[in-house]
Amino acid sequence: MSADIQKACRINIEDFEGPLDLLLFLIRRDELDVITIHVAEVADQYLKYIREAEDLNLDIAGEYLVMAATLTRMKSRMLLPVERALMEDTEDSMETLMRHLVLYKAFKEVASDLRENESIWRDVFAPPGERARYEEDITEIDSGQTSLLDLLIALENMTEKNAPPPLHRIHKPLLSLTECVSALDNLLPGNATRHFRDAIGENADQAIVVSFFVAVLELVKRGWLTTEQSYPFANITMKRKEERWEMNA
Amino acid sequence: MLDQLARQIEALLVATESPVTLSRICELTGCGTESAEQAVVRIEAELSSGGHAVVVARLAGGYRIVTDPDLGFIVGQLFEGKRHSRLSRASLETLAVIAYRQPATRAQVEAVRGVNSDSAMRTLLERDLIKITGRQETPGRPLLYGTTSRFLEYFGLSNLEHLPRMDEMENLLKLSAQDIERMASELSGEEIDQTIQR
Amino acid sequence: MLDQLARQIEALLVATESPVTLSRICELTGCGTESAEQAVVRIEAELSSGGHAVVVARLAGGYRIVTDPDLGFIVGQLFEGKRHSRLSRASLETLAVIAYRQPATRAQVEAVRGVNSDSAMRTLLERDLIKITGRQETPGRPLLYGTTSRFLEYFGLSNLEHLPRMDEMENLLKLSAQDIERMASELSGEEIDQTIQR
Repeated sequence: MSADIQKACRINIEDFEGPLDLLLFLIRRDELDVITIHVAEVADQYLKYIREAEDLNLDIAGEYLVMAATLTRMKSRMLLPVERALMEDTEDSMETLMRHLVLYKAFKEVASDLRENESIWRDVFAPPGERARYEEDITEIDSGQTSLLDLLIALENMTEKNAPPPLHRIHKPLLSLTECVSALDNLLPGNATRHFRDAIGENADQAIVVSFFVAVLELVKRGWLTTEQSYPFANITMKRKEERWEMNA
Repeated sequence: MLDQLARQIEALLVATESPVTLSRICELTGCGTESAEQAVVRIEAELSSGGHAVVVARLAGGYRIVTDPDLGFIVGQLFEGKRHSRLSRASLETLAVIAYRQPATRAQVEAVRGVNSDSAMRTLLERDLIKITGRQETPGRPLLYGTTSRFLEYFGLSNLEHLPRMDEMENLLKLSAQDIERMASELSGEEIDQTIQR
Repeated sequence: MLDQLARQIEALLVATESPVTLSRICELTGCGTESAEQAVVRIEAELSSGGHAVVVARLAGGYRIVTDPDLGFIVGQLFEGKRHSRLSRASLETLAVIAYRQPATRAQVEAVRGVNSDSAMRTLLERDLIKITGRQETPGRPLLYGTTSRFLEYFGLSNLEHLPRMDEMENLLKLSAQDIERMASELSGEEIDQTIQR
């Protein structure tokens, strides 16, 4: 491995925030000046680096490859004899790239200033405020306390799987009399006795309880079933009277 | 002039969200119970000799620094009239449906949200974030609701078209494509009408 | 020893939940702007001569009393686990572009940075450091983003003019405004084409 390759390998593509960041790094490393830099030089450096990264099977974001293509095109046009118009075009795009680099470099510097501010102000703590001590009960809302993002998140939450299903699905329909009677038919074999709540299940919801209760009343009316309740709200004991229940009869 | 230990404790008592116990103070500053107690006394003395607006309150087994109750007449005004609380989730959901569907009926809102939205809608009406815009010409002629200019102001929008579109929300909210599709169909008229007809 | 006006103002700066503007201080205490400013100076002097753990911070267009940064190592322990992580470099760069360019579109941010900035923008929205401010009246009507007052507080800035290197950046942005627009429209143009192809 040549010294150059070793140098290239030591830098990791993950450390860069994109092709501009990488370009700036290469320019600084080789002590070139952003303003007067020769595009062919940078292009070579950049392409070499990208090739190294590819050889290492690193995942290279598309932006890096677009930049590589741009640099290659600029370089080739400069080396080949081309028409004057094309030449000017290339000079223009080089100039634009350099301006872009200067701009990006400035923002990078600002970002690092902000990083400094962040590290100071992370160590600053404000008192929690004394609203709880003083707040009045009847109060109005103030602008800007809820952000648009809250609104969007609310929309998003409605689509989450844990969101309650629509109203019409929550209320299970009452079971039909026939359905309940046939279920009870199975639940009360022979002349066994059984508690109402046990028969339909402790966790049955209101709709189910009501449906079965109506069915029991119907069966009692027909004399096919007797019920006993020792005191109000106590469990109801059911006992089968008739062997065959023929609802349509 | 406060010494370093007293300064550290003062900082804790100012910044804390709930009273700090003596043992917590000792744990965080690495001092003993007695030194901590004495430091609190020094803080109190320094605050009072400087004529400061705060006092050390001994509450619920702990300490914290709060404004002197005799300044309540000034401090209370800070919190008068305005509530900085955010809208509840129910209100936000309701508002979101109305904003994107307007004009919308209560039934349409409830079809999307899947729950009764009476009280959320009342709150939004009271807070002037939604208004009645007319009646739908369908059986029962239900009331139609839309958002108000207060709504725009509240969310810092200059007009309704500035509400992010559904496709933009995908970028904003990391939603799966499936979620977006479902939401979009839920918010489009046909689906809601079908739900109601059922 | 603080006078009555300074005491009242100190109470406000301790009890508040967000920075209090000078005009609000005047409104609540009934004093003039100049007296209020002088009183704040007296508060600062008294706090410092007493060796107290707090300072007056000028943040987001107002004042509030906060703990001295040099005590962060002690106070931070109270909030362990609750503190946000530091912003990533991508987020900081994105935030810088939005702060100086605001209102800015996502395409403009990406044009300057040269990389996709979706997830950085999402983080910033989630952390309430940027917000949607409207739409740009250009084809596609992209959403516009700006910084929040939380942004100013987070970086300890009293207002947007106090952003680092303001003059330098303003000049630079003026010079490259055209470049940015061109690159941004290329970016959003590309995106649209891709979407259509799919």
